Amino acid sequence: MADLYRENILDHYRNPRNYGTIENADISYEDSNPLCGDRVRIDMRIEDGKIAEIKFTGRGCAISQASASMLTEMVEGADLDEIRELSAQDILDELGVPISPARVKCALLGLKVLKSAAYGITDWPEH
Amino acid sequence: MADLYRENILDHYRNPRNYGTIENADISYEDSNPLCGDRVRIDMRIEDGKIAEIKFTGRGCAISQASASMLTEMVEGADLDEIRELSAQDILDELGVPISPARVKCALLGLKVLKSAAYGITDWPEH
Amino acid sequence: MSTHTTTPPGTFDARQVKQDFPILQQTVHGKPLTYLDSAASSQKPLVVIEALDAYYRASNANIHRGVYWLSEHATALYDEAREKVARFINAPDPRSCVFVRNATEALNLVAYSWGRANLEPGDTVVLTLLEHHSNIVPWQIVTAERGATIRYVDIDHDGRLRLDQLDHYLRTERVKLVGVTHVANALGTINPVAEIAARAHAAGALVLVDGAQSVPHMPVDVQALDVDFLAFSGHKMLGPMGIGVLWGRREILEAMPPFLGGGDMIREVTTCGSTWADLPAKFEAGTPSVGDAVGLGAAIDYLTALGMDAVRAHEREIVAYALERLAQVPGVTLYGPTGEDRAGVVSFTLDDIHPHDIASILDSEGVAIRAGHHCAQPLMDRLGVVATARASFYVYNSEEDVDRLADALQTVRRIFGPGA
Amino acid sequence: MSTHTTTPPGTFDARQVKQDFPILQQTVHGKPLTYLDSAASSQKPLVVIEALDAYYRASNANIHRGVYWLSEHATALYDEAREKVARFINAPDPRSCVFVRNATEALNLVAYSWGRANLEPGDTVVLTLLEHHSNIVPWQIVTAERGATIRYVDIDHDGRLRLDQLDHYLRTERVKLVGVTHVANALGTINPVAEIAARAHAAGALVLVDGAQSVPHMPVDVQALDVDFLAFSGHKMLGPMGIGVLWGRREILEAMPPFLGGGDMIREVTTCGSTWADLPAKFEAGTPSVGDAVGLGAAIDYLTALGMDAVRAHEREIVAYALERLAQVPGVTLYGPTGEDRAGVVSFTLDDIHPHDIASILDSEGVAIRAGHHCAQPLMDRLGVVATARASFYVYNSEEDVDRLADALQTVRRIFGPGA
Ligand SMILES: Cc1ncc(COP(=O)(O)O)c(C=O)c1O
Ligand SMILES: Cc1ncc(COP(=O)(O)O)c(C=O)c1O
Repeated sequence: MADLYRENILDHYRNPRNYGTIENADISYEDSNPLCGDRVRIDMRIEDGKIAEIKFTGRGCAISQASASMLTEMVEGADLDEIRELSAQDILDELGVPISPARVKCALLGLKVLKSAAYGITDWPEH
Repeated sequence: MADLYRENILDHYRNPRNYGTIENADISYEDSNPLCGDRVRIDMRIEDGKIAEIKFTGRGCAISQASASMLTEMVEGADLDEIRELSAQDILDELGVPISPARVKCALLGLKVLKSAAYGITDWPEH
Repeated sequence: MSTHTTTPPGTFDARQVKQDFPILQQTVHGKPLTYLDSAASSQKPLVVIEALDAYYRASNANIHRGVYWLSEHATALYDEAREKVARFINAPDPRSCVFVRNATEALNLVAYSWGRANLEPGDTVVLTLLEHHSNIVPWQIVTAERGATIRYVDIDHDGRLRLDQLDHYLRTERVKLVGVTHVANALGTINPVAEIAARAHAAGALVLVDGAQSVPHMPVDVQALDVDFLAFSGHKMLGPMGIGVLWGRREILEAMPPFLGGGDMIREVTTCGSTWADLPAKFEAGTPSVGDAVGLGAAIDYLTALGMDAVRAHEREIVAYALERLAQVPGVTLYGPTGEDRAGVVSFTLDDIHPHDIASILDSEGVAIRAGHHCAQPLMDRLGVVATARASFYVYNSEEDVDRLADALQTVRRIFGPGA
Repeated sequence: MSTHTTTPPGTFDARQVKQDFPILQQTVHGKPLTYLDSAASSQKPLVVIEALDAYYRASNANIHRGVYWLSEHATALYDEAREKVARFINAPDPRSCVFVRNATEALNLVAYSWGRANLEPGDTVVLTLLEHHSNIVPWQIVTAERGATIRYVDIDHDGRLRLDQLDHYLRTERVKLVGVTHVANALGTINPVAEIAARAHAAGALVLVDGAQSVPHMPVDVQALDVDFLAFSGHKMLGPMGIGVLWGRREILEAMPPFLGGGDMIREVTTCGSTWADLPAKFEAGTPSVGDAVGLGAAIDYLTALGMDAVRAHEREIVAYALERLAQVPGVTLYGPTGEDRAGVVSFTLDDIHPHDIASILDSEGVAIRAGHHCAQPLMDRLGVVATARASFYVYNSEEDVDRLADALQTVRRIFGPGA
């Protein structure tokens, strides 16, 4: 059995949290990993510098979509500044399974989109 | 001791036969092997389709100069048509020592010049 | 090489062949390795590994011009490898076989050297939607620079080229070159290259064949095909990485300007300019990969001993078996043609599970396949998919490997749940 | 690697090092092989041969994008080799180390990609008369195409560059790039690259260093030298043939268009056009020579264990000894400088005996040297010779080898007779 596909991840993949778009969102950003076609879009509503609402849509592999789903739960209600602190390791820890090098970009696509949305940093998060 | 440098070859190199140029030659041709800078020029006086006189000048390694010298002796007085028959092997036989692949072009430069002079064939003689 | 005594003449036993490949004796994640990614790169038999090893232990030197024994020896080995290549593709003259790094460099060489010297504004280069990026991107670069146009021949429902479109372009545009892959790496389609060449030549166009997926897998004869250029990679045909071949018609290669400049490709260099060496040196600037060429020669010997007809027959059988077995896995969609014109490549999807997820789970079962766009994004766009999973076969794969693939796909379905 | 217990720290015993090189244990024509042609290509220690062997036996696969174990493993090995390269030349970022076939391809990459995008009519590229053809011919091709001019910095009597000429060109022309070899392969001159870079930068020109003869033989630090590009070959530094490196400043490489087009160098390909991948992939189209890169990594480990300062010290000693011994052979003329700025290369002539004759006779004594123009015809023209004989040294050469060379030269004189 593939360790990678723990029930937790498959659950987020099958039942993504915060899935959808926000009309009149304060921030929207979309990006893709052209190597495998994974795509994630994040919409946010900001109140007092905090993420009042966050939604995502996307398509792609289970890892990319599950990690985007987990990420929205992690940052909902958080201060926008806290996103700067969020590291690749935080996401990898949340996924809770070893991610092989070839799949790391799948796992980090959501974070990349979030950081781009919040700060315009378009590099891949270091890990 | 290097087999290649038999007394015969060194003798032709030190005392080249038919060395020099022919004023008002009927045919003159010069070519070089740019890889090593060997250079041979052949002048011929033709009478009744025969090589009445042949002279060469040149510079370069002992193999190229000795083989050119030997060649002039081989063809002096010969019918111009006979030069067409002359093969790379004839020269290599005349040299009488094994010529390694990297030195073959040195050994054949004279023949190449002679064939170019007589027929305008500018390819390297096959062997 | 192992002896193949129990199999009828002209065929071989893939399980015995596999014994010649040290890497395939490994286990991965505790499972036996089932290597199904030979279209990306093949594994190497012991004879090739040993040829490389022996080269560096006993024969290594820079070639050409060295007048000492070791250099002459290395030069002779390099020339011998070139002769083996020429015989393998029935090239009339070894000097027209240029050693390069890989098929990609060979295709770029044609685009840069022939293309930049011959394409004029208003000219057309015809490619196909089955091309690998290596036969697209260089032409995009060069046609943009020269003001020429690229046309892409579309495919039909089965993944076969629409030759009517080719005819249309040949009739209505000033086509200077048709570039076509002999075998499509993403679909396995074997294209009718001889037919395409005949039509292109009738219209005055040259034909460049990307043989990266054909030369390793079937007899390829440049004279019978009557094409103008053939490009392929050693690493996909049991040889080492780092060596590939561009064959071209001698008179065309001779008329082309050089590509890379440097040592050994010149006749004479002065501060005022340079003149070029004869073929093949003109296109082989710098120190070549002599050891890798020698390894490629050993690979060709190995393939020749198996017999290229037998290699093709083996792959025909195994792909037929694979298509049958995979069709039995619920949720599998297969791509590409299903006739005689199908090589040993099977692209598929499974429900709407992303191919990367498929490949990751297969990996945990020891089954190595490729997932992605296979460097054929225009084809993926045309098929309306982002990616596919792809299993590809070679001389060391047997039906057992196909069974392992099919079983592992059932595991994927179990993990993702039916209708996932 | 053998242990070097009897030599003081920071130095090594070349006779012990030689034990690590299987090829050097051979005899040639019944004589022990005395290999003095490392400037053309070096021999390989067992650890490098074994690294190649192990790669193909246990780790081979196409890299990038493969999500199965073998491919990830090969990718990790390839990346690790790149990191070793970066550390070896003190590059700030491994991504700016592009793997190519050899120095020649690296130099062509700069000429084709940077040169074609940046040279305008009226611009000047400054080279030197010490350059190898690989750093001349590509610039002749590209400057002719762009309407730019090449200027060659001359040498003085000792074979040192005339920096006053460099200054003159920098002052009076629109110099966009200065291309200079770090060590002259035909003369052994070590050029003051840091000084040249400072002057070139002050005038707004970039600096391309041909490190083919320096990186293998001395510590080279791209940050200390403050240059913009560095090109070198693996096969001259104990690594396999088929792998070389172009290092470039990241921002310059990023601004450059790609060179070869194909797989792995793209971000996205459509029938309408393509976008490029990030560094280093942008410049590494097609399947790279992963095995050869791994072999280069092993070579770097070997050199690092010896210590590059010790390598340089060893060569300084041996070249001093060689210059002394050869000067004692009547009729020998030595070329090149004789100071601290002299690397382990000795070009010479003997009376008016053609260098090919010298090399052939030396070969029969088991001594392998190079004879010819050393791919530096403009320099030979400048020196007024057609060719020279050249002995070059590396970590496995000891004074014993120099003695054999000197003795064999006496044999040459005996055969040709005094004053021949
Ligand atoms: C100074 C210099 N530059 C470039 C080269 C070319 O190296 P390669 O043939 O490995 O591309 C050489 C090797 O002969 C050289 O000595
Ligand atoms: C059809 C086709 N052409 C070209 C290539 C490029 O081959 P290489 O990466 O060896 O240059 C490939 C390999 O992926 C291929 O399948």
